[in-house]
Amino acid sequence: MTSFSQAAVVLAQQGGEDVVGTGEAIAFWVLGPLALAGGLGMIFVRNAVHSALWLVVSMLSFGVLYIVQSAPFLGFTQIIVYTGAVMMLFLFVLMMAGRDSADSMVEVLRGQRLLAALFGIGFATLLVGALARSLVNVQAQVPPDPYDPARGGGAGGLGRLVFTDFLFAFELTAALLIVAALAGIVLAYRDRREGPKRSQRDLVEARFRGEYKRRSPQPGPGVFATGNSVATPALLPDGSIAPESLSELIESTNTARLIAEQDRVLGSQAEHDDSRALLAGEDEQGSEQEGERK
Amino acid sequence: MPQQFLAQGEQLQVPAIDFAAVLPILIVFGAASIGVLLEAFLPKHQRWSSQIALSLTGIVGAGIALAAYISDAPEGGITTFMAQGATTGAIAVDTPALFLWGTLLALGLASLLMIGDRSLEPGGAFISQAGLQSGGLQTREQANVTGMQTEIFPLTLFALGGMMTFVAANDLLTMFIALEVLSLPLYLMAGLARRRRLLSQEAAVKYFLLGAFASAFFLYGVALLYGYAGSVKLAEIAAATAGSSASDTLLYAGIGLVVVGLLFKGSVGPFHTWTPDVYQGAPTPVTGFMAACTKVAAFGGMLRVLTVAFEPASWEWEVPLWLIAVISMAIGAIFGLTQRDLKRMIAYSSIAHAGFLVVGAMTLTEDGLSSTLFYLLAYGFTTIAVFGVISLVRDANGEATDLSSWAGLAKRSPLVAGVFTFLLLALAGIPLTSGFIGKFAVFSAALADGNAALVVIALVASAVAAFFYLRVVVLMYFSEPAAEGPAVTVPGAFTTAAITLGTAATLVLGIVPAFALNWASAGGFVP
Amino acid sequence: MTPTYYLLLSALLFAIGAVGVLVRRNAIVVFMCIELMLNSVNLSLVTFARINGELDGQVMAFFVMVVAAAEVVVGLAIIMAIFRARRSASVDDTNLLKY
Amino acid sequence: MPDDIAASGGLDAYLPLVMLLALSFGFAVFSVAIAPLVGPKRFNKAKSEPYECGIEPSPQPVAGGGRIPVKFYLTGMLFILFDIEMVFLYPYAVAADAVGMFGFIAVTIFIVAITIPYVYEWARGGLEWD
Repeated sequence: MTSFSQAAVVLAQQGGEDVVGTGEAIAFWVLGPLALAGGLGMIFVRNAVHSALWLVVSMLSFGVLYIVQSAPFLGFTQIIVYTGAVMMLFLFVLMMAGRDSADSMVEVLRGQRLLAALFGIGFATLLVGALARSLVNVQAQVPPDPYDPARGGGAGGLGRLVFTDFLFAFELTAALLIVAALAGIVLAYRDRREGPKRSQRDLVEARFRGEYKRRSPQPGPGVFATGNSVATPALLPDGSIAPESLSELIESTNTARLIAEQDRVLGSQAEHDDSRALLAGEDEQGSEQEGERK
Repeated sequence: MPQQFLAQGEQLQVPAIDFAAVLPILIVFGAASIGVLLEAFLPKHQRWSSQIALSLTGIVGAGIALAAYISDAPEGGITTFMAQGATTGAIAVDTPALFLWGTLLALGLASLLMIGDRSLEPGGAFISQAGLQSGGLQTREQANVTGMQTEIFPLTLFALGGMMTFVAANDLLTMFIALEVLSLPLYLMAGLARRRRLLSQEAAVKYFLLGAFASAFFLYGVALLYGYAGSVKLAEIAAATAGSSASDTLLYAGIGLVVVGLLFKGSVGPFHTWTPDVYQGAPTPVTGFMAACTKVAAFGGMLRVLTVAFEPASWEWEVPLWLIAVISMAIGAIFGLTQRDLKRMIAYSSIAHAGFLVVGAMTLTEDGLSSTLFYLLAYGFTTIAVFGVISLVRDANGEATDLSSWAGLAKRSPLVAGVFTFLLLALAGIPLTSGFIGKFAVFSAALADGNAALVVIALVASAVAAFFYLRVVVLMYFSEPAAEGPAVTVPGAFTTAAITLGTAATLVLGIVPAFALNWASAGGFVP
Repeated sequence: MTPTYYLLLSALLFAIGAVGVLVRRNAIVVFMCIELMLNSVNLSLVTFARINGELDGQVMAFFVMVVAAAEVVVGLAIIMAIFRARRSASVDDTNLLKY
Repeated sequence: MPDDIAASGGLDAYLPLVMLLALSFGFAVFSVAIAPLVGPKRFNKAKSEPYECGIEPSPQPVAGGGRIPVKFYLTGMLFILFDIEMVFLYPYAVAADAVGMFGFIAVTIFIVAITIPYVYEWARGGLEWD
């Protein structure tokens, strides 16, 4: 078995072309354009979040391309570290900071985009031309078998190299990570323990001193309420709606569509579907609420 | 076939590590890590004093370890962290590395003193809580809170350790990681100024984005060189250059991209765009640290790469570097003339000096190496002292770096004006200062290497640059002080020590440079 | 098909990333472009490792990923800090330092 | 068997994985697509809330001038940190018998170093949920 497969390996080595099998070629021609599209999409899309998503496409393609090239551990690391962790942080900061900050189309430096594009095309042509010319006769070696823990590639092979040839780099990485964490804490953490935390008693006193809008808690939906959602406002003794109990967010959302939908649904199925109704028929309270909201 | 999966692999040999040789680096990193723990467990009022004590102990301890190692260092240097069967290790400890370590530790000590100073501004030059939103009321209150973000000390030590590793890195991957270790703390530290928060944060963002951009280029160069030589060890790249069947295109592209990355860090020539902004925006002690130590590290790394790895291909990069040196000197000298802000002016001066350093770095003779090392030492001390003096002249808004507010400074404080004049003369390269010896050594080495045209251009650039230094001197001595001009603060012990160290070194290296020159020329790079 | 194609793809994406850095104005997007450049370098490293039939390139790509992750933590913290100060992530708005 | 895998470019080994991926992807698409087709639609205001249980989302959106909950950045950061540690431990684990005691010491130093910022953040209260 082993000698047979060795023979196969020797056969495969002849005329370097065969090292790249058909399956790999297909994978490349599917994933390569995808990665390219991801890159182009990232720089052409105006919305920053869309850019990030295009970048994820590129990174995933890269990950699979590593796996295809007999570097499975690296491929999975790429997916875990880059698309999993790094892009998570990117999206987090985008959502927090610049979600709706689309790039302005105004050029601050005149002609900068054109120059940059020219630079890019020139750079790419130069690089690709040079590489294509210089690497025509590349004979790829058979890569170390990624599944052989003793001698081959894969995680074990990387481990053996990390702890011998690249030992110093490995320990240096620890210093890098400490710096990174320190930077994150210095810039993103605000030490709130300057003053003592306010106790319940302090809060009560502050309420009665008038530091808050109300002394009591916000009114709840009330005893006769049929639901405890924020969408169910509290009722005053005279049956009118307590304005303080209205959710600011709900009241400010676009209600036209909601109401239209509600009408459509309620119009046909009102008897069965009002989840907030305790009784089958509409009681006084319910109808009043409906009226108030419309 | 499970037995194949369970096969017992052969035991790998432990890499050869010479702990005594790398002890200075280990001490610096160790002190930095302990510093982080101190941050964690000490109450706020004890942090500053213990951090200062720890950092100074760390640097002095590293210096002692270095001195102890030098006293019986093997001739010609060694490489350590060598895997079994390999010919070279990841870290090279040879004369240039030891010289640069000494330089970095001394400059780091001076910078640390300036960073730790709390006398010029209550609480020091750094904000007490960077996590607060700037521009708000809280930040304005912050300017008066006398705390300080003491994480700055471990960060400085990490940067220093990264620099020491960078100049000794014997393969490009270690070099890349060291480059990041030295850069990341600096990006952060640039944004921690107590005053002018927005300016400082902008400097941090610019420095970061451009720095990351440059390190991507550096890395692509590393990849191409790896493709060319099949290894990233400097010696093996040189060996591959001597006899490799692979296409030279990879080599040239790789060299170009790697060198561009290094030139960026050294703020040379057309890759300098970040320099004035970052120098101006960063807190002045950090600017001093950056200007002196980063330059030493960048050019130390460049010297090693050019000499050890790229020497066989020198005919390829000599002409481009020649051009870059000229461009850098021209940009520094010409734009320096137009600056109204002192920190920006010194930034352009540093660009011009970077041009001179490139002249030295591309001279691959023994004299070229030793003179460039000496130049780095001399320039580093002078620059730190310059920024120390700049931090003394203040008005209500903090440092007064506008040129006009320095008018007539000699009448207010003859001592400060005198020291500053001396330092500026050193930057200009007037005799009896270290700047003169450095320029003289570098130019004569380049001349001996047959680069007469470049030396002539460099001399012209020095003459033009001398003009803007002299302009400041004239302004300080021969114009009337503004009515509501800034006051000269009397510095505390730390800043005084830093300025004294820098000025004394400038003077000593200018009068009796022989000992430093001898040390610098005691040996070359480990092959 | 030869492994060279991977290198060409990587060169193209590196150039795209570089153009993106120069063209885009949002600091976060600029940073993403830099990440794309690092990624394409990794593809080159892996391909060269494969061409040479050894693992050094893979180990380097591995280290590059780790370094990039650390860089992301620092970079995003800095960008976030300036965003909180100015409510804008555009690199054009950060121009107090231009004269 | 592993040799054959290596010779064929290592792709055959991933066939089950690819099939599983296709299956899970298909199931996800199917579930998302079928739900609006067969499910009843009943809208009310509560359903358009971020939290249907009635809690008002307290930090207002950034665009509306709200404050940015920046402390979650620390959580994300720690995630990346430990992600990287894990990614380094995996090669060590596979190569553990080859690198022996020496590798153990090296990896211990690394882990201790990673723990330092974690301890720092913890001691400073960065993990507190206020």
